[in-house]
Amino acid sequence: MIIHHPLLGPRDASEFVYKGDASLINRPDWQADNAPELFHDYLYLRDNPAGEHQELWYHEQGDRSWLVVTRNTLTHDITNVELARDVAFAKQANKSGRVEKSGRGKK
Amino acid sequence: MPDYTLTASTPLDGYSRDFVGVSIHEVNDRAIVSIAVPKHGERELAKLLTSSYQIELPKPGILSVASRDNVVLFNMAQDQYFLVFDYTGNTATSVVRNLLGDTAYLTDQSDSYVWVRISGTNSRCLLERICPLDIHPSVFPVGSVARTVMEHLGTTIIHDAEDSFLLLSARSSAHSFLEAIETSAANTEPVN
Amino acid sequence: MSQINRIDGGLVDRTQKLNFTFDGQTLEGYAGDTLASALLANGHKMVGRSFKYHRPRGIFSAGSEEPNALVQLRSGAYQEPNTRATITELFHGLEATSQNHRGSLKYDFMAVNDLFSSFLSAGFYYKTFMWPKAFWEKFYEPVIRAAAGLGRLSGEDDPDIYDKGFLHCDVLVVGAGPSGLSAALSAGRAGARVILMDEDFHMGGRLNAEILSVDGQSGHEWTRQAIAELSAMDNVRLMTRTTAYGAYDHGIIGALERATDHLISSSDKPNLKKPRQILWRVYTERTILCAGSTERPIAFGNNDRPGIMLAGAVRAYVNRWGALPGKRVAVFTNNDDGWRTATDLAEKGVEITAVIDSRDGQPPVDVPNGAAVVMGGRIVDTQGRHGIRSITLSNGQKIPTDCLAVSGGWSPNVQLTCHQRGRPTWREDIAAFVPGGELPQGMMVAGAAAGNLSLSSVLQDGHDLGNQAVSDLGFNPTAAVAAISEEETVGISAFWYVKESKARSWLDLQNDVTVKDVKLSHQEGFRSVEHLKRYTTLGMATDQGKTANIPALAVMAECTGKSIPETGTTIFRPPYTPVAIGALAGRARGKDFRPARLTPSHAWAEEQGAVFVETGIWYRAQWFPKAGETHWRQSVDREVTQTRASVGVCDVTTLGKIDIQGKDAAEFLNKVYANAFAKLPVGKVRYGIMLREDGIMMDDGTSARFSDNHFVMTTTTANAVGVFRHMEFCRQCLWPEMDVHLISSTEQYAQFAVAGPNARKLLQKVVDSYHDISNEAFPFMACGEITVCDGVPARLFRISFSGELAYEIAVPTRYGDSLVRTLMAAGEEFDVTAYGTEALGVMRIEKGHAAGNELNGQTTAQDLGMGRMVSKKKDCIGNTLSERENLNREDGLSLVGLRPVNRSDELKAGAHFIAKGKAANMTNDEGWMSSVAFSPSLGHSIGLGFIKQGNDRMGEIVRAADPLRGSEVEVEIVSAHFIDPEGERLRA
Amino acid sequence: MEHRGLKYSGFKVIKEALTGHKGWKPVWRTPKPREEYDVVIVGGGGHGLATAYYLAKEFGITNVAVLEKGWIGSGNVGRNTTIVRSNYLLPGNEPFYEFSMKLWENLEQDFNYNAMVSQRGILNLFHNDAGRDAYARRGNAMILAGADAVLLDQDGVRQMYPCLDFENARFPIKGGLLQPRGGTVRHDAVAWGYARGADSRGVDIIQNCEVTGMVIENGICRGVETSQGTIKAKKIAVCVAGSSSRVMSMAGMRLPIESHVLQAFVSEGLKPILPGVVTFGAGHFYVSQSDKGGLVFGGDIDGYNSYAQRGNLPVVEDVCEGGMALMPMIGRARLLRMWGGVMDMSMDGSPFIDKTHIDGLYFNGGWCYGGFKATPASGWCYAHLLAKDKPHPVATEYRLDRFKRGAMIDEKGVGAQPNLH
Repeated sequence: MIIHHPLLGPRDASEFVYKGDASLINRPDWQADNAPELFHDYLYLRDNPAGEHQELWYHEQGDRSWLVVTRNTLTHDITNVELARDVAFAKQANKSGRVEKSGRGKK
Repeated sequence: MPDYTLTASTPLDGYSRDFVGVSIHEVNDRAIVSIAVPKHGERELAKLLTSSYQIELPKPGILSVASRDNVVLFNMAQDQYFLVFDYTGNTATSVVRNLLGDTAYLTDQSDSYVWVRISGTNSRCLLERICPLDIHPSVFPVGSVARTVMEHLGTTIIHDAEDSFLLLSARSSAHSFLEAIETSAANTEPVN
Repeated sequence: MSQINRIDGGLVDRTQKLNFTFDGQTLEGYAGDTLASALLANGHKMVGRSFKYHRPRGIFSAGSEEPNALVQLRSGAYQEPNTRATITELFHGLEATSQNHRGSLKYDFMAVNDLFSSFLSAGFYYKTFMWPKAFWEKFYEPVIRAAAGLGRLSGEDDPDIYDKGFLHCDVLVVGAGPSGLSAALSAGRAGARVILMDEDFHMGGRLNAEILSVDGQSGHEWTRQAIAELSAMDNVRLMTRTTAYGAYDHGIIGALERATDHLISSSDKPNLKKPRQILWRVYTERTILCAGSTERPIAFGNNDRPGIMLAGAVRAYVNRWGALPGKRVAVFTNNDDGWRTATDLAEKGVEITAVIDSRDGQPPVDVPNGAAVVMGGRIVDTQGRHGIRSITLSNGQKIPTDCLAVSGGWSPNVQLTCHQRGRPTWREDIAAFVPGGELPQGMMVAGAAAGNLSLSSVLQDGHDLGNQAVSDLGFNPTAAVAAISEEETVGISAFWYVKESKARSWLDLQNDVTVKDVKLSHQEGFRSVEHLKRYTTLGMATDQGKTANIPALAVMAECTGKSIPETGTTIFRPPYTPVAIGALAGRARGKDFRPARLTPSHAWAEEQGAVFVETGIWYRAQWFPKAGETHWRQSVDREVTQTRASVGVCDVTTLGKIDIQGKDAAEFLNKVYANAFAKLPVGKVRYGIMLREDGIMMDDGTSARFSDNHFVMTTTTANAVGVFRHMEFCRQCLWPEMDVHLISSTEQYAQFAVAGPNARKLLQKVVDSYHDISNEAFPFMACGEITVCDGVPARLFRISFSGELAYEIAVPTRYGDSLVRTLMAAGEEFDVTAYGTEALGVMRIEKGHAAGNELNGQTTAQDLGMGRMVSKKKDCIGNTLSERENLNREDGLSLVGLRPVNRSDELKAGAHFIAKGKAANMTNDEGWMSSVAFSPSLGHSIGLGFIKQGNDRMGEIVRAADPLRGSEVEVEIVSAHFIDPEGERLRA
Repeated sequence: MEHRGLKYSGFKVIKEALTGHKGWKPVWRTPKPREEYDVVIVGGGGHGLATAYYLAKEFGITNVAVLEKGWIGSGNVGRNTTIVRSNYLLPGNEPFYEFSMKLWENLEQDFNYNAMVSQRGILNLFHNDAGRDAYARRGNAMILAGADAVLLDQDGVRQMYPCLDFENARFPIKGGLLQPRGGTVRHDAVAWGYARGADSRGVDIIQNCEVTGMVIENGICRGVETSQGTIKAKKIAVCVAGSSSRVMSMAGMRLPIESHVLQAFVSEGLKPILPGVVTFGAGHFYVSQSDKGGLVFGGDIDGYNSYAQRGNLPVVEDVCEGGMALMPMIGRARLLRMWGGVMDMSMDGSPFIDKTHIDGLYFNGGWCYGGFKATPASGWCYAHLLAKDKPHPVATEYRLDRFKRGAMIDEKGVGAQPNLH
């Protein structure tokens, strides 16, 4: 497989390490009343779709970026690749209702 | 006062060997300082780099070069750059800190890598056996840099001149890395 | 007499004679021959035996689809089983032997199987060999296994070398026949980076085997010019002997180059020192598949005899190699192309005894002189024990012949189009499957592989797709036009097998699957194509059913009363042709299986005669034998004793070291460690435990604070990479707002533990004197940046794994070798010892420190006696889920020390604890011994282990049962801290 | 009733051989689905067919249908490397797999079909002291649970497999844990044998019948929607391995499972050279030789979620590298075929055989890459659960709620990371 790294271009997937569902970015609030249940669902339950799947890949043999890759689990076609950090920022912004800059300068 | 002095060694003891069409040399006397950019600190760092080294923060995959100390700057990770320069001392970070102050987090990496230069007309043919990246000059011209994996070892490859490539790989596995290169050279050396 | 069946013409080089042997007999051929063409030229028909019935078999095809002519090539360690003679390029000194017979090839004892064939029908073994029960494994199976397989491995290590590589291009053209050459010309002329590869050693494909003309000249000449033009282009790479064997995700193609297989004999091989084969991974924007097509046979009675061949192959042997498969040739065809064999051979003066066309009507071409023509004809049987002698037609007519050329039509080579999800679709007009709609990424199919069976259409198609591929990529195609040839007729009327045949009619020649087997499969309900394959073994042989699958499918379709496409298709899987395992492994074998990481003191340790141990991919010194020490225990005991008595030095560089900087570095550590870190003072080190999010222990180590914003973390050797990855995950995905930066400094520093009561004294000899490292100035758990040996920067940590007064000192790696020599020299006055991982292990067990055997990914901080370190007052990885009930059971495990009641007993790691007086079974299993050592300090064996409620059971005696090694030892549960439980030594 | 169909016997085989094999009948019928069954088993793989067989044979429940989307045995039972073993460490697993092993040992006589159970021994190699300690712990656990285990030193390994690399290895072989009763079974025959046994006892095996929805009323599962219409049942037993998440999502459930692709490989047929099953401990490679002579081998899963039944080159290379590192004599053997199966990788590497929170809906899955060896016990225990509504004594730990309780059964100790199990 080839992953089109948003900063580095096409790279063979063997440069990367796979983690799993990108929902692992959404770590629950440890102080929530039902934190044990939230953490259980977060860590253990998966949609595991047969089709489009958002997932985390780590560019261990590259620039050490964590990426969110949108890949079809039936065809392996990849339709989108984002920096996980940008995705995480966007999620935080959504939650707090404000927009935070990713911290990455304009290139 | 200690009665002892420490002597420095290089990862490959100054290795150098010629094959038909390709030469392999260990490169030494270069310092590497990792520069991590503080949150929201990129602009300030860029300013200081310009004023000190007359060098720009490069985009990933491209070398920035400057004449002072033969400086080369390239991106290693998000918000992290390697500044490479001629230096043989023990305190590379202080050299850089003198110029950049606390606009960046510095980490000495000078002893972390082995440097090997592969040059000659057969260089690409040799690298074809171990380098997964397309290093054809049309897509990886002189001045390009990339990190990838060769024979299970993480490697940064720099196209530093025509038919010449610099490779950086971890120091502890320098001998295995060299063996991978030498084997490639032997396997691709033309039969006379 | 040599080369009795060699005739004029063809592409062999008659000036280069090559000697070779087959079954010990010396024969002669020419450069440009294959083993098969050379055997035919020498009049050899029978070359092997079939898998199940051991029937005599000859050469069937002229390419990689060959099911029959499999030989063992070379000898000794170079022996290659199951090698297809049809694609083995002849070289001087080639040795080949026939396979799968007991006794000689001609008189094979196993041929008796053929007499019992009615018992060996499809699926026979599932119904039998069950009685009596023990007989399957004791009797039947050994007999079946002994008969299994065809060729034989030597059992010796493969002496050849292999290599791998990566290729990148815009356009990859697979197959250098007329369509491939045309495609490569179009793409190359437009300036794209092109790779043209072909499995053959001579590019040209079917043009080599035919006498057709292209652009007004012979096909051979046109091919030569096309290759010359392509060779002159810098942007085109030509690769012969290279098979594209697999299409993978995102357009990556796997290819195998047989680089030196054809060069020299086994005896010269060791001098070559070049890879035998090279595995290429090809990264390309477009792949134009020009793989051509494969002819398939028609099934009829006894259609497997030597001399019965594919019609196109017969033609190829005559046209390309000047090798005559027979002197009196008959043709059986269902299509126009089969007739070409008759006309081509007749033109060469070969006697054509008959042309039998299964179609009614008129012959499509002029009938060769003297040939009997039977339109609407059927062959029902053949005769000839070791080679065909005659055929019998359905009308009872018997025709003598020594070579029967059979054509059942051509099947496009769609294999690569199916390697992902493509399903071929049926085309009735050519009675064949063609590539389906869903192709691997970037793939286009041209020529015969796409179902264009006439030469003129193939040339045009290749040309057009070459242009289309480069246009897609933004190149401008040139105005050049496609090569042309005259239009030939390609009519076909599907005909699969002769129903009138009473004798067995073969479909899969190699695995001995007949028409009857397919019918039986249907009768027993195995009707899905996959069930058919699995039940009858159809298409499972080394040829992957290239000539068998479609005729068999047609038979099944007839049984089910459905059309062929309704009945199904078989999906092809990689590889297109079998690939040597050695090639897929490349260089990775022996010591080169994985790279080696060496510690900074490696060279010095080697000089000391150290014994090394693999720790992940590191090599570490395990112990340092001294003169007179004959057993490892002597060395290890001495290293421990000397260290505890005075001072020892150990290279601990392999521990992961991570440089952590940023305004939020402290808060970050507070989140990744389970214990508190936010308030660690500058100049101090703290032991930390790291949990996985599921609350299980992930790793332990220390972190030292060098400034407000700067920490240095150590991890265990085994988890260094994983911990770094995990922390990058935390930093980028969980808390991206933090200002924290990570970089590994494992390689940057050579780090040594200096341990023992004289550790400080030793260090004071190398540390520059203006650094005060007295106990007061530099107490336990202090850290600092210092200099040694007159100004060399170093880091000093006062931490202890051994339980002694101990430090770890780190210098830039370039000084590592020098530092160990210096420490050992400076330590002479203290009788310093170097110690290896074994003594390190003994001392940590004596001290009760957990290591890999305890941090095995199954244990909690609670189990390890560190439950109280897990903070409940902060958000950190793992603390929420660490509170789950089953991880906090009353009767949970605790890490304890164990000592043998009888002090002379040796403890064994892996023993299980059983209470005294209880039976040794799973129900009574209370835990296990995780680590053991002989403690030279205590003079007996000691152990660490996990046992239920261990903390409440100090002093209790249990059994350490080790039925695996037949031992059982009574042990006393004690504190894990065998040495200095109050920790006075490390604070000294 | 035993064998409504045809019993295979020596006499029958000889008779048919002499009379042109005209008397053989379909090994299973091709029935139309009825409106309602006592139990509908979703999934006609090894586990589903075994469940049906044992439901009928051991628990007398014969009003059963097995629904298969494609052809029976088309999933992992026909795509694995045929290894059977019971060499587990943890008490939650070992008794179950040992139960399975005992069922294998009597399978052929039990279902009158030769599945070629071949106890050639399985040898797991270790390459360092920590590996030896871990295998010693495991071997003892096996023996304490009633299974067999032998710890071999290097010489012991060399005697069994002289062709391994003992001289020049990057990770030298120090010894191995041998389970002599482990071995191989002809995988397709297992599916066919169970199908035949179930069918002959009245079970309807319905191929080309894809489940498209669950009929759930008031929190009770009452049937399934299929490509052949609605089929009602008192109990719905899902048993679909790699498709677990897909099917259970029709009931609104999320599972602690990811689907991953595992590749397997076979070489060209060779004369016998490997007596049993060998597993490399320092790389991803295991191998055995089939009765037909092919070297059947495999390694690690590809490592990313996939339903594609095919993998990629890096893993192929990784496996062959392991093979050449372990036994450099296989270099000249050729890889003939490679294929992939979809594995239901669970969060702790261990399976589930459990009721769900929806009445009438049962789940069996999470077998990771180890489902084949479990086939008989999985079928038996699932049948037990379906018949008695309580777990079989050897399958009490395979509960869906075990992660909530922290009762993981994590043999490898890698945590909630399915691709590492």
